Amino acid sequence: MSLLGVRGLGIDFGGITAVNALDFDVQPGEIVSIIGPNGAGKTTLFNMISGIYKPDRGTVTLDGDDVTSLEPHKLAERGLSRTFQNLQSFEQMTALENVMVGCHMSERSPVWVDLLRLPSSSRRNRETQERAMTLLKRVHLEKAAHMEASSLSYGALKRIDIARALACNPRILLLDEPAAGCNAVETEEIDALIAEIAQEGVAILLVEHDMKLVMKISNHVIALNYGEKLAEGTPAEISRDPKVVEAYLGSHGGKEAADALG
Amino acid sequence: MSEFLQFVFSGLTVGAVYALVALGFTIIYNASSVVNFAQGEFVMLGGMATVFIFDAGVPIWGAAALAILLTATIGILLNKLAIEPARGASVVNLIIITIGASIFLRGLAQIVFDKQIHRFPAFSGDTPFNIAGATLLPQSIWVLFGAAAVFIGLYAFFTRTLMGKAVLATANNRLAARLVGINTNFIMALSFALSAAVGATAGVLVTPITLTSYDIGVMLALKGFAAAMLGGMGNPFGALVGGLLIGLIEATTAGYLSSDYKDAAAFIVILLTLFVMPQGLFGQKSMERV
Amino acid sequence: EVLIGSTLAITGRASFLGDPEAKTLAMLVDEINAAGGINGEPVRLIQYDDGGDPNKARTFATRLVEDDEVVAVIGGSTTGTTMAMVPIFEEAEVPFISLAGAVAIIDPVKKWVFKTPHTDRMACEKIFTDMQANGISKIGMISGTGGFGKSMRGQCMDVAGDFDIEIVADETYGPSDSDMTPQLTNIKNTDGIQAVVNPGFGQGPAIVTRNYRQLGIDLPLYQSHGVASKSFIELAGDAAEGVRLPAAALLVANNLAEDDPQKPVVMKYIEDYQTATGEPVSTFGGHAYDAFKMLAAAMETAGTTTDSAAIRYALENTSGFIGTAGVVNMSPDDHLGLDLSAFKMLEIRDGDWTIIE
Amino acid sequence: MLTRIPPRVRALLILSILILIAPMLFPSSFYYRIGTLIFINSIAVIGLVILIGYAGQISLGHAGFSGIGAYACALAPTHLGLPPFLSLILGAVISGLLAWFVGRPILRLKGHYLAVATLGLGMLISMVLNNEAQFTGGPDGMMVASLGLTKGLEGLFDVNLKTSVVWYWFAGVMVLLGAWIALNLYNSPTGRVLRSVHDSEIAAKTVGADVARYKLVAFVISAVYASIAGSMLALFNRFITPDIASFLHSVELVTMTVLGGAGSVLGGIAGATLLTALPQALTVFHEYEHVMLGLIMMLVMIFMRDGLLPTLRKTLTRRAIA
Amino acid sequence: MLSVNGLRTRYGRIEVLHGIDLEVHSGEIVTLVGANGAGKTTLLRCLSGIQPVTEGTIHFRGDNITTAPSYARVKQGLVQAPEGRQIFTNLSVEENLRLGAYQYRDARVDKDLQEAFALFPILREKRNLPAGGLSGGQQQMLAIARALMGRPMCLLLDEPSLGLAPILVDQILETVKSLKELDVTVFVVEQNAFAALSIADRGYVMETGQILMAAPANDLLADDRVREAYLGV
Ligand SMILES: Nc1ncnc2c1ncn2[C@@H]1O[C@H](COP(=O)(O)OP(=O)(O)OP(=O)(O)O)[C@@H](O)[C@H]1O
Ligand SMILES: Nc1ncnc2c1ncn2[C@@H]1O[C@H](COP(=O)(O)OP(=O)(O)OP(=O)(O)O)[C@@H](O)[C@H]1O
Ligand SMILES: [Mg+2]
Ligand SMILES: [Mg+2]
Repeated sequence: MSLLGVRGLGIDFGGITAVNALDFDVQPGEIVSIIGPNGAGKTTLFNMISGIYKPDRGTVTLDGDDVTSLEPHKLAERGLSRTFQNLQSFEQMTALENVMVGCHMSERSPVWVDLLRLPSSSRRNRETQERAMTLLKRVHLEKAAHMEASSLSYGALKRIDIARALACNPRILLLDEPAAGCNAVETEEIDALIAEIAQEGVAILLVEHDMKLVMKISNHVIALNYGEKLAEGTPAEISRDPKVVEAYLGSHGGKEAADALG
Repeated sequence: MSEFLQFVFSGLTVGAVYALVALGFTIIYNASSVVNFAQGEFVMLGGMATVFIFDAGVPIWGAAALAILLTATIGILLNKLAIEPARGASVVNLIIITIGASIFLRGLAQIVFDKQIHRFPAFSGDTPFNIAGATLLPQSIWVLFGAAAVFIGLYAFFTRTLMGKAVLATANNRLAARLVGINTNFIMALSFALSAAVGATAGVLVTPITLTSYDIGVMLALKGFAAAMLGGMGNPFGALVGGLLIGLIEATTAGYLSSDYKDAAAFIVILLTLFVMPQGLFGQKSMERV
Repeated sequence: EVLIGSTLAITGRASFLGDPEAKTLAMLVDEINAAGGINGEPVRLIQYDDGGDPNKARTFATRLVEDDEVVAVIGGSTTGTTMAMVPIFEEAEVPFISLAGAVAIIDPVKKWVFKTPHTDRMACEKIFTDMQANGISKIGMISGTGGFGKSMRGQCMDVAGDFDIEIVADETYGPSDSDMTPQLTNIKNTDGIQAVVNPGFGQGPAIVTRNYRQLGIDLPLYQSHGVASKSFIELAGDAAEGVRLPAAALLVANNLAEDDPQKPVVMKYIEDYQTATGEPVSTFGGHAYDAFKMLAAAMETAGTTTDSAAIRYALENTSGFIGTAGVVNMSPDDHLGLDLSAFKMLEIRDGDWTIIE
Repeated sequence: MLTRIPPRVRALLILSILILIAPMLFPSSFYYRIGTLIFINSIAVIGLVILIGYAGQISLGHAGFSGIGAYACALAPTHLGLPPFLSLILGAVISGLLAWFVGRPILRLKGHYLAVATLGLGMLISMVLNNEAQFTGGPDGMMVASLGLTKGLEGLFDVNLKTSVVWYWFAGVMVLLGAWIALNLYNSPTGRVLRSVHDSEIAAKTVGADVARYKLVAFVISAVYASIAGSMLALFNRFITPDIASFLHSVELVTMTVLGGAGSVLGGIAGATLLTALPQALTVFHEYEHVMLGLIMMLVMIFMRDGLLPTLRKTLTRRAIA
Repeated sequence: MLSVNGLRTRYGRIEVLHGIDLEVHSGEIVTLVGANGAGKTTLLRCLSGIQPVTEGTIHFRGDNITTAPSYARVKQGLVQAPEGRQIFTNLSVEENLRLGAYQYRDARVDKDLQEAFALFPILREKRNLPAGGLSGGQQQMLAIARALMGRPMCLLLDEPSLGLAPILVDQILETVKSLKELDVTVFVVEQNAFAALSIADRGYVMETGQILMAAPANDLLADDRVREAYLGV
């Protein structure tokens, strides 16, 4: 049984089909990349899997349980966590607090405990803070810990987003263009981070237009076009697939992909 | 039957007043996402200024025109002196500023004018039309036409002109508006002037029916706001429908159920509507993707 | 220096009460100081604007007592503000003359509390007396939901039975409503109605009157003493013709008989007020006039401007005082001292008040 | 030295010191009343700091909950024979329950739509209070039983105490309590979720927070605060009118909250202090009173964007650094 | 065309640009590279008048525009496609584009609109839909197309390739090159430094609010420090 299973998933917006009849599986520790032209439906797919959109057709399963259209917070409790293409930072909170909110599931307690600040509440607070700090270090942002998110640059916010998602202790992590806005060197750091996370057994579903990154770390690549599966296979297979090259990679992307594969 | 018709006439008259206020809200909201709580004061200023200019011997049309001009100027000043300096402040801050402005304008009006209740003669006399046993005052027809005219004007402005689009763009994303070369300060001044003028026009039209005094603005702003939200904030058509609907609900509740709870009926309908349609009847869902 | 306090609804919904009241007090203080003050001491008036808000009124009442340390207080334009302040003056033992309408202010009697306007109960009685004389027994009522209208409605319901009057339609309207035709349509369609009463103040009664004519209802319309100012006639326009209401002599000063003891008093007040403010008088300013004059008289009688107990005692024993509301004779169980005779039944004819008896 | 203490404790310390030393500056016992009113308003405002400042949900109807609290204290002692203090609790429970029941559908709304819905809720409560005159005395209001604080203390110490003095200390303690709870919340797991909802509901959901529930929690807590403030006002004034539940009072509370600095408890208290004391100070302007009030509100919001206190704090720390 | 001298700016108390000197000549493509948080976006905000300058000057076509309002700069031909796309989410795609040409009311607007649609056919398909419904990359196309509608003399691009599919990155670079033929000057900030430098005439390297290097693009591509820090090779 796969960790994440997607069967026949589809959704329409005002009569236009954004995603249609999609099937795929993700196993623990696996990195699966979704690529495809702009508007192919990648983000929409993420939004359906993570419960933000209700799909019109099909099912999503986690460990074989049907979790289609479950509220996002319920999915988070089952170990599904994500980042956003359009940043959703908590702007008026510090970088550290952003990540601490990510630890919510491990620190929550009855409201009255927090209102009265019972010792257990303070203790959890301290633990969370330490954990959040460790995560910030992992994305090289410990210096920005006490800065308000609204005063951070785009690249820094992207990394906070990742740290926050990691704070949920996910079993499966959905990353929507994590390297967008990062230069080659910064992308390499992210690439190492993702590989490391996968190593720990977390399944990763990745949307990214940076072919160097995708081809280097994915176990498996799915290419979408107009909401439907165009091709599926290993990075090498995909990067050679003429349909993918024509619709998506182009000459430049093809070259990058080839470079990455060595 | 004639009594039902009478309730409808009453509802339309009152509703048109609310609709005019709501339309005034729409303009500033569309330019800045701010609900201008001083909108009721614009209506008051229109009415009160007309009263005093008229009493000074100016013919009613001249008085009305001067009053509208005066109110528009105050609108521009409000923008220039209070809204523009607060650029970049959050929407809540701006709302508090407009509440401060409404207190300020009311205070000023009670000094410059007075605290008495006033009216001036209806434009076409007070002899009611008798329609199927129900009566309707000529001034009510003026108000209805006024609301319709303002609605059509605004609708055309926002859907047909690039300037209208620029107003919407300014509210939607001020930064982007500046980057495409829109003079957002001018757009704001324009919308405040326009909104104040619409408010003052409302004041001129309704004063013969509702009477006016320095503090009528509070209640009008409240009802107009409710009407605008029921219709869907930002949509002129929504403002028109919302206003008329609230007027009709109040009149029929007062007529058929209980006059004590007619305001309550209006708010219950608003609440239930919003539960089903969180964007109001004709409101646009704001498009933000993640 | 004699410190007299006042807190009135100078702004807000009841400002058309508080505004003339405040102006009257200011005028009287100037006048009395020009004439050498009370018992030779100059008077200083400390005036606050409570906007008709009971919580604010209570704060100002405390401020007058504890911070300003006034010797007596005039004020409370509305029943709500008055009732909120009563406990403070009772506790601090400061004489307090209210300018609000409800009978509840002085019934039951409170030791330190007085009032000058006729009660709403008296207004109902006066109206019903007139109806009875005209053979009216089934009436409709349309009342404002503000404090004044609500309280008077209750009093009218209470006393209607005494006059064999049955209230067969009972409608209300909100303080800022602008169209009452639905309510009036219902009254119009009620069988057997012979007259309509409208307790309320502000713009409401003017609109009711206009809607009444718009609907072509040709039954007698009775307004309350809450509309007793010239502006009502202006606002209601032609529709006001034939409207009846109970009011104080002040409104019809010119029509009073030459030997009426009230005539010189009200004529002087009218003239003074109009010179001082340039505005026409209303009965509301008259309430303040009565309160101040009565207080000054009490201080003179008591021979003190500081001993509140003595002043209170003198106030309570006011007798034969001639004010704008009528002749006042107070007693330990009547802190108003007016009777029905002080009210005149007026009708609006040709845009002016006329006395009908 | 002060900077070593955690901000939460520091805020409480500052507040306690202010409450303690303020009476030394009072020229007359009247100022105890103003102090008490400031505290009572502060309590309602702290609730709104949690709702508006932390969670970013606006309400233009909280005066309605104050009305419930006030009338619970007015009605329960006579009709149910409940002692005044229990009536206060009863009011808080009713307000909390009402908020709980209506909160779910209402809080699905956003921004101005939420504002109008809460406004409607407040209006409905105030209309009931106005119209059901047989219970509430209608617009003219009704008397309220005494809480018996003064009597109780006099019995204990055998002294003659002024009501407003006793109330000053009682309300002062209540404010400290209210502030303590709100400050506890700020940096707690729950508080953090509320503050994150302020910025992005979707992101808060994806980290596992049941956003609808947390918004409801904030709404209920703030309703309870408002209700307690209403009860206290009724018991303090011993007289109550439906004005307490009016739309204008709701707006006043929100204004206090924002003016002082919506996100901070001390800011909220500063806002309550300003707007409660200002009308008293402005009486010297007579007819210009309202003009001045409006002007001051506008100026504060224009020049102190983050609200009174946060701006002052920023200026001070800048001074300290320079 | 564009010259910046000793430019400084701050967010609150923190200075983020510490005296930038920079020159863009007419008809050039100039690129600016730098790490996250270096201040690239901030510099562009200053150039467009969104961010006030605390010290230094900006000259555009000989005029000192340091304090000119944004709309005046657009009128003079200095147009930006900003970071984070900043489209009008509630307006339709076509309305977005037409607002890009807000200064102009002539027939060329319609022609430009057709050209924009030709450049990004997907935008034609979605012309009547609210722009907020577009995918990330589609929004990026819209932002660039909208800037082109403003008939720039000098185009400022903040990470134009962000979120675009590789095939479109090629296309954007081609477009930028073709702009040069139309005599449009381009100043582009890009994280994809390799691609950007390969089409640029000159390049600047920025680090923590300062210009570190300025050189012809080819020299930068060959520079070891640049290769290591930004190209990752
Ligand atoms: N809420 C919505 N309303 C209308 N259309 C939508 C909505 N969400 C997505 N779409 C449409 O669905 C299609 C897929 O969008 P999606 O964001 O999933 O693309 P994507 O593959 O993530 O693209 P990109 O790589 O540019 O981010 C697009 O054409 C988009 O316009
Ligand atoms: N609104 C703000 N308030 C305070 N500081 C800010 C603000 N915006 C940016 N900064 C700071 O200014 C510096 C420069 O940011 P800027 O966005 O210009 O960087 P950038 O070079 O564009 O980075 P990126 O490649 O990540 O987009 C950063 O240190 C950032 O934290
Ligand atoms: Mg996407
Ligand atoms: Mg940037």
